[in-house]
Formats: sequence, C-alpha cells, structure tokens
Amino acid sequence: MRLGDIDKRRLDGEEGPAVRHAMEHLVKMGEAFEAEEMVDLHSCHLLSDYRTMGEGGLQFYEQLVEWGGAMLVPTTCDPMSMDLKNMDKFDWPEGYPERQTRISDAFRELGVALTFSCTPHLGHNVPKFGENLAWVEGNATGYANSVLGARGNREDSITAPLAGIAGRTPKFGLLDPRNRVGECLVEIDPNLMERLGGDGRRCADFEALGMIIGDFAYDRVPVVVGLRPNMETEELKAICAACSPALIGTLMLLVGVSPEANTVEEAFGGEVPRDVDRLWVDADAMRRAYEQLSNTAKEDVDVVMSGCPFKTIYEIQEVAELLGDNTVEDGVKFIIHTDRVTHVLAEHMGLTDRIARAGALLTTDTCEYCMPIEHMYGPDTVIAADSMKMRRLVAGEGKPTWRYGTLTDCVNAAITGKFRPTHWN
Amino acid sequence: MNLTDADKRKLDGGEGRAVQHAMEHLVKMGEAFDAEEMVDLHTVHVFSDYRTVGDGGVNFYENLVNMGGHISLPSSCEPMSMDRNHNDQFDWPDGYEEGQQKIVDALATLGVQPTFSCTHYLNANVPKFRSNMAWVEGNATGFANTVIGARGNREDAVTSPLAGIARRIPKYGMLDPGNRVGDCLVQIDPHLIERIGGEGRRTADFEALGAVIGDFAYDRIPVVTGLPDYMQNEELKALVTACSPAMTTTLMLLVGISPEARTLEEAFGGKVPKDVDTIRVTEDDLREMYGKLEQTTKEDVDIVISGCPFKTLQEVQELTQQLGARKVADGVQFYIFTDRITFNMAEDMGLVDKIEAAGALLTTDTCSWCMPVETMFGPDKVIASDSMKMRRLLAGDGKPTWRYGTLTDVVDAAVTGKFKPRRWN
Amino acid sequence: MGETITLHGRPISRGVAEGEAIVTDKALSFIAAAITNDEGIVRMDGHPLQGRSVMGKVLVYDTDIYSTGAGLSFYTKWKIDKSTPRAIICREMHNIGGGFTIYTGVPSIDRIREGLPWDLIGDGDWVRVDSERGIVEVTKRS
Amino acid sequence: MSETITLHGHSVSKGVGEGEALVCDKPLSFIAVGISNEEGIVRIDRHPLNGQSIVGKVLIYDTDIFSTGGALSMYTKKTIFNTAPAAVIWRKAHNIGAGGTIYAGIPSMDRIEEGLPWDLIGTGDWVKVDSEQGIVEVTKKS
Repeated sequence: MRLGDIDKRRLDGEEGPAVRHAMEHLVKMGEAFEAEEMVDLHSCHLLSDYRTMGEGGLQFYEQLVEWGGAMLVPTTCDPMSMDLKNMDKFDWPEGYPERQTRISDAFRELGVALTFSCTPHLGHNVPKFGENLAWVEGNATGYANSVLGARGNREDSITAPLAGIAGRTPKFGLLDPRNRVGECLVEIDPNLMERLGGDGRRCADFEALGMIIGDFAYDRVPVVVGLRPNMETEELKAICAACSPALIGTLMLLVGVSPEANTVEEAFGGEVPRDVDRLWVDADAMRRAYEQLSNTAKEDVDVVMSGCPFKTIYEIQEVAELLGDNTVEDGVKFIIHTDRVTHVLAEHMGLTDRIARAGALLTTDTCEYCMPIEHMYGPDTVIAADSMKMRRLVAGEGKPTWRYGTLTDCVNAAITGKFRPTHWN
Repeated sequence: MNLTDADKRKLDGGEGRAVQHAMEHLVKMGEAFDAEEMVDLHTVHVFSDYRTVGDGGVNFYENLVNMGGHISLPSSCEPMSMDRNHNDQFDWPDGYEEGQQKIVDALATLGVQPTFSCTHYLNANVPKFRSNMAWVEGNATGFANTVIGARGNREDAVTSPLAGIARRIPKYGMLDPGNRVGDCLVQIDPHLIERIGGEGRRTADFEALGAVIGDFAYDRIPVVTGLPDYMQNEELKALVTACSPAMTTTLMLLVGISPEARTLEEAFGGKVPKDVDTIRVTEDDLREMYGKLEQTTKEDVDIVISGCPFKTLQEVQELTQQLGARKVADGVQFYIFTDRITFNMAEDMGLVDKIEAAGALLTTDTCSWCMPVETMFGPDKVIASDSMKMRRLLAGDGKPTWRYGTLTDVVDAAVTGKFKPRRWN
Repeated sequence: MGETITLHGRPISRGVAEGEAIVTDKALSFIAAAITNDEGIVRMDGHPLQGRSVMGKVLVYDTDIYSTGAGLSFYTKWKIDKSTPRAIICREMHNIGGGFTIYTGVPSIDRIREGLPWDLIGDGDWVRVDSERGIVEVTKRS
Repeated sequence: MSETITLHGHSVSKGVGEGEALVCDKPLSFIAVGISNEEGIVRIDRHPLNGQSIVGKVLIYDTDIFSTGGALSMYTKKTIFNTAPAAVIWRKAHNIGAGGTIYAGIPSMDRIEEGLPWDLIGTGDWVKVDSEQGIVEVTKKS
C-alpha cells in the first residue's frame, strides 16, 4: 500500500501515540484487503453498547483516551445499553449502568457526539454524496451507501474509531468506486409493489422485502428494479435494514433511487451482463418471508416491540394514531424505540404523553439489541415485533421466541395480548 | 397546465376546503410560471417567525387550521421570534409572544414538526436525491439542491404550506430537471483555495465566497470549478447561504461535489458553451467582499453574533475551543444561535455549561433575524458577526451597523470589546 | 496419525496457531448476542453450530454476518474471557472479521486456493494456520 | 395632457390596479426587516429606494431577493396594515413575489415586451396595470 507523507508522519508517531496506534492497525487492514492507498475520512459512527462490547470494549476506549486520542471527523454513536429517562422500567444487571456511563465519559473525551442512535443518517450525521465513512451499524451504512451515495463499508467496531482518530482509512470495498457496481439483479413484481407498504404495514413489509433481497444477494451488490421513484425515507430505511442480518455488503443499487443507479445500465457499470443471476420477487416470496420470521405459533405475547431501526417522528405519529384511545393489555409490555433527538421532538408534539397514557413506553438511546435480553426476558417470553432485523439478531437458544407482523398487528397484540397476523395470509 | 384526475378532485373540493384552497393557489402559480403539470411533493419546510409574517401570517395559518388543513408529509419549520429557554434575556415588544404562540399552535395543529430550525436539512428533515421540496429558507434550499440533488425552488412562505396541504406542486424552476443546468461559470483560483477556511475562519470565508459567486450569478445557475474534492458540511452550508442574500436561484453546480455535476460537462448538460460568462475568483475578490460587508470602522462593539445559518454541533465545539477559558467583556452581549436539537446534544456534551460560564448565550429556536433588531438593539449599536447573510439582511436605515470578520475575530471582539479584524488584511 | 494436507490462502491477520477444527459453511457473527462472551458458545437461531463452543478452536466459516459490534465483542472475548478461537479461516474474509483478528493478532486467512475450506477441512481435524506464509496444514482426524 | 403609452407583458397575479410608479432596477424584498409592515417604508442598506414608501404605489423592480418570508410579509402588509403596493411589475418574476401577490390579490406582471420596465416607466408616472389582459398603461409625469 502506498502511504502519503501525512500517513507516514502519523505512523511514525509524530501526532501522538493514539494516532500511531490507529495507523498501525489501519495499515494492516489495508494490506490484508489489498488496498492501494489510504483516503481522507469524512465521518465516523461508533459502537456504544456495553452489552455488545463488554469489558474489553470499555478498556479499548479508555486506552484511546489515555493516549490522547480525539476524533478528527464528525462522529456520532450507536444506541447504548441504558435509557436514562426510564432506568426504573428495566431490570439491568449489576454493574451495567456504571460501565455504560464510563463509555459515555470516554466518548466525551474523544469528542464523540452523544447521539446514541442507529439512524445517524437521518438526523445527526448525514453523509453526502461521495463522502468517505467509517461507520458501524448496517442499516445506517446501507442507507448512506444506497440512498445517499456516500462510500463506506460496514466497518467493524474497532476499525471505525481508529479510522476516526487517524482521519484516514484504507481504500477497499465500497470506499473504492470501482467496486460500486451491480453483481446480481432483483426484479420486483409490479403487482407486489402495488400492495406493499402503507400506513401500519410500511416497516414490516419493506424489512421483509429487504431480507428477500439480502438473502439472495448475500455478499454481492444487488441491483434492484421495480421500486417506485421517490420512495419514502421510512420505506428505504426498512429495506436497508437488511444490511447486516441478510446482506453482508452495504450497497443496494436501487434503480431510480440511488444516485449511482439512474438506470439499470449505470448500476451495472455499462451493460447488464447477459447471464446475470436474477431473482423475481412476488407476493408468494413476501408471504414466505413473513412465515420464516416467526419462530413460534403461540398467540399469547408478553412483549411487543417496534423501532428497529429507530423510529422516525412520523413512525411515532403512526404508532400514536394506531393506538388511538386504546390501552395496552395488563401484563404486556409495549416498547417503542427511538433516539433522544426524535424523543425531544416527540415530546414537543405531545406524542410521548399520548403513548404513555396508552400504557406503552417510548424509550431513548437504547433497544432490545443493546440489552441483555436473556437476563431481562428469558426464554419463555414471546415477543411480537415488526422488525426483521431484531428478530434475526436476537433469536436463538436461551432467548425469547418471536412473532413477526405489521405494526398494526403488533399494536393489536399489545392491546389484546393476542398476536393475530392479518397481512400476507 | 395539465391536471390529473386526482388534481381535479382536489381542486373541486373532493378532499375538503383546505386542499381546495391550496390547489386554487397552486394552479395560479403554475399558470404564472408556465408549468405544464403538477408533481408529487415529498417534503415541506414552512415559515414560523412572527416578526416577519405578522398578524397576516397568523390569520393565514389559523385560516388553514379552520379549513381543516393538515400537512401529511415530512415537514419542519423555520426559527421563530422566541426562545423559550431564555425568554427573560430578550426584550420582546408587546404582543410578540402572544402572536408567536398563535403561530406555534397553528403549526402544531397542521402537523408540522416543531424543529424551529434553518438547518433542518442536517438533522430533522433531510431530503433525498430527486425529492421534490416546497421549502422556504435559502440556505436550506440551496444545500438541498446543490449538495443532495433534491429539487425545489426557494418557495415563498405562502406557497410552501399550501403545497404541503395539497401534496402537489407545479413543476417549474428547479423542480423541472430540464432547468437544472449551468448558465455561467465560476473558476476558483487554486491559491485562494489553499488559504480559505480552517478553524475559526470557516464560516466567514465561505459565506464571503458564496456572496462573490452569488453576486455574479444573481438569477443564473453558476457552475463552480476549483473547489476541493471534499468539503465539510459547515463549509458547504456557509457557501450556499448566498442563496437569498445574493443569488435569487437555489442551485449551485459544484463540480465534483453536486451529484448532478460529477464533471464540468455534465453540469452544463453536455457541453460547456463556448461563450459562457466566466469569472475567476481570487484572494483579492475575497478581501474586497470582506471590505464591502463592513458598514462602520468603529472598534467598540456592543453585540457579537454567530450562528447564521444555525450552528452545527461541530461549530458549537469550535466556538467553545475559541473561547477557551476567557470571559465575555462587560457590556458586550455575545449570542450564538442554534436549534433545539443541536442545543440538546450540546447540553449532553457539556458545551452549554462552558459557553454560559464564559458569559455568552447559546439560544434555541430563534435568531437576530427573527427579532425586531430596531427596537431590541437600536441604530447606534455596533454588531460584529461572521455571518454575511445576517449582515446583508439586517442592515439598513434605523438598524444597527455591522462589522464583518471571522469567528476568531468576533470571539476576540466579544472578549475584549474591540473588533480588530485580522483576516485578508 | 491421520493424513496431512497443505492448503494455501490469503493471509489477513498474520501469525501462527493450531487447534482442533470446528467447521460450518454458513456465515457467523461474534457479537455477544450471537456467540456468548464468557464461554464462546454459539447462540444463533437455526445455526448449525448452535450450542457449540468456538473457544480454543480453529474456526472455519463462510464470512461475517450481523452487527459490526462483533469487533469489540471479539476483543472482549480475547482480552477478558479468553474465549476466542485460536485461528480463523473464512471462504471470504469480511472486513469485520479482518478488523477484529488483525487488532487482536488472532491469525486469520481466506481464499483457500485448493477449494472451499469446509470441503477440505472437517470437524475435529487438527489444523495449523500459518498466516505469515499463507499456509494451512490439516491433519485429518483418524 | 401628458403622453400615454401602452406596454404588453406576462400576467403573474391577475387583476387591475393603478397608482403612481416607484421605480428601481434593483432586486427588492418584502420581508418586514426590508420593508416595514406597519409603514411600508424600504429599509435596506444601500438600496436606491431606501427610505421611500411603497404604499399604494405601482412598484417596479428587478425581481425578489432575500427571504421567502417576503410572501407572508406582503400578505400582512395587504390585509393588516394596508401598506401594500397597488400593483407590481418585475423584469422577471421570482416565485417569492409571485406567491405573495397571487395570494394577497395584488396585480402583478413581468416580461414587458417593449423593453426593460425601468427604461419605459419613471418614478412618478401614473401606471395602470391590467394583468387580466396583460396590459400596462403608462401616463408619463408631465
């Protein structure tokens, strides 16, 4: 890998031990992935939750602070394992809040904006076309690449902060424009497209669609045709949620939506390869996806959750409208996740109160994924959710079982205690 | 203008009086600007401040509420004439708070997200490539068109909410892709680029550069070459601030940055016209612009203002670093403007405390532009600011006089009470 | 003593380590929610390795899926709980796996020239990964 | 009796209005900070119309500059303070001025066929704008 003078200076320790440490790692990464050079970094997004990083992660960040590390680019952070506004509503294991607080303290020292959000692309750290990212968080990186035309891999939680401290990152994967071309083709049946989404169904439908696309494409860049032009932000957020639980890459070339995919030809970098691997997505595929996402047939639910990725203000309005004057059934917990910024707006709009009056809880800064779910809910718990991502990531031995349905289905389950899916049956 | 069946239904009152009222206005607008059709609208940003819209504006919004109007699209609103966190720090004229409250209430009923921000495109209502917008606010519309590739005119304060209610807008100006091509050429001298911007100088330099470009382009679309490959949000925000105090259009085609100007040729829609009107911008032009923005040579300042457009979190950080451990001089007021979202993050990061300890004020939801500066500050006051926009919009008979300098200069002025510009001298 | 074969691949994280193979042809994630930090046990819904520990093994899998948080989860496994595999072989290394193996110094290798790694290496084989030289020596379980 | 000329242009906001002309060749803004709502007096730094009243005038200027809030400021001038102009003529309409005049019902026109409006109309001329028909009648000040 060719290093610039600035890279060499940083590698030689002229900008301090934190920068040198970071550069040493980045050079090894670049060599492993055959990068030819480093590029300037423009934006960073880091992992925050203690549940995932554990004691090692905490020590990692504190070490960077000790070495005098500071983020050289605008930096935000993912949700954490705590909701400061609702600490009493959850049963955190001993030592959790203290350690999570130490992570926040380290972030302040490093100059990380304390956003605790998995949707930085919608509000706190919006990337631009052509910008170089070192971001954790699949849905965010997916959206940034696919919808905004920014450039970044789903960076791991070690490399992302180190790149931010060095201000540089090796150019490989999606940071290299040459790799931003389609490798397979997904065609959406127009009849399916007409039926997809709408109020109360948007999130579940488009997350399921994202999963179908992601499972097919897996480690390839899919070119997707048949979507509407001018898809809503919430629809695209839901599709891009597939980047991590299904698609391991982070770029979907959505023809008519992605700035780099004005036409299907442009998406393939010239001509559509004649023997390109194709997938046709119709209503049957959608039905199967919904089925696949339930791992129990039990009707009685204990927990209902929505907001993975975090809910936008419009989705919170949608929840409030679906709840109407109903109240959540005794013994059922209905948890809606969003970030502190959206929570501030929701409060000003009276939505937080409306949700609380119904007996549901709008949390900030955290989600089920960041919580020790085995400890909190245990394996007998049945969770209903409209999130494909949460369902895929947080299911497994010793964990709760899941039912998958639309927001309408989930809200009804919260009100009645019974999950009775009404969509794609 | 060709109206669809859906348009006609709206115009005939099939969706209620408010939608009909809105459509009637939009049809007249479309006819006046020779639009051939209406297009779907995707995002709205409306006016809020009582100082500008007055009681006519109150009547206008309340009338929309009475007609049952609702904006069911992603939306946001401009800063207002009030800072609920610090109302005691300002001397509002009689009736202001009441008038403003009526607008706040009406906007809430209309379903507008209470952002009270002129930089909502960075944190609350982020448009996408090709989104159709009905936005007021020049810097925002400029950024959205120029940097994101969304489509919208700087819509007037009447048409914007009406379009939001109708969810349609006549396709004219920047909403028509056929008009999004360059009309004139701006070449930035490489020596200037080497010297421009940097810590403490970013806003003033790039706002001044924007004014040079905007004064030249005026009602044409400038194609700008010679900018760095990558520009920070703060630099771009400052540059496009020219859309309103200098340029009457809202699109700058920044070659290598705008998604629609990947090359010089693309920016001109194919080929650079042989006789295209061209300017070359050098250090001398920037020096001259700094001079033009000064209205007085008085050194003693009464008020120091920064944050037009609203400060980002990074800029609030920059400002606290510039202040360091220093204190604002007795008798000098130092106002820093931002929105409630950024304020909340700044609070979490401990920046608000630092600013207050220095004797400066970080406000939310409002700015000097939304205040009656004649009554609040009076004509013998001297204001130092790093905002070209504020300086151009708020100078004139019976108003305070202005000095223009970098953030470093204005922070020093706040601390010493003396404005001693050091930039481009 | 079983038969020994030598494979060749692309070094990602450089070093030498050996151990018993645990093999899958599926993607895997090292996040705490998917592989426990304290014992290194796989808890991914429907995964062929579910319930098994990767601790001290040479782990063969397709590539990294799920959260990028795996980077720091793996670091905690390595630094605090000592529950990581001794070495990793992927069909194609994801940058997530690249990041955590490089940072911790756990040897890793991908793109085995001779074929798909799960066709060449079986559960229980003794595997020595030498990613300094890009070589994998497999002693088949007898 | 002084000379009368007839000009032709493009209608923006339809209606008929007349008054004394107030003319400049520069852009202008109707926002309250630029032209006070209560008095209709121009207060824009270095503007040729600075200090002049627009109330009841036929206002001729290049196009709208500054804030989009100008439209609601114009509406307030018209409906609350009666400080709006009788009609507006631009070289080229900006949608800000158009939206304001259309909604407030102030006749407005642009694109005068015979030439630039400030070359054809002088301050103090009596001007009748009939934007129903796209006609402007100018009676020159004697």
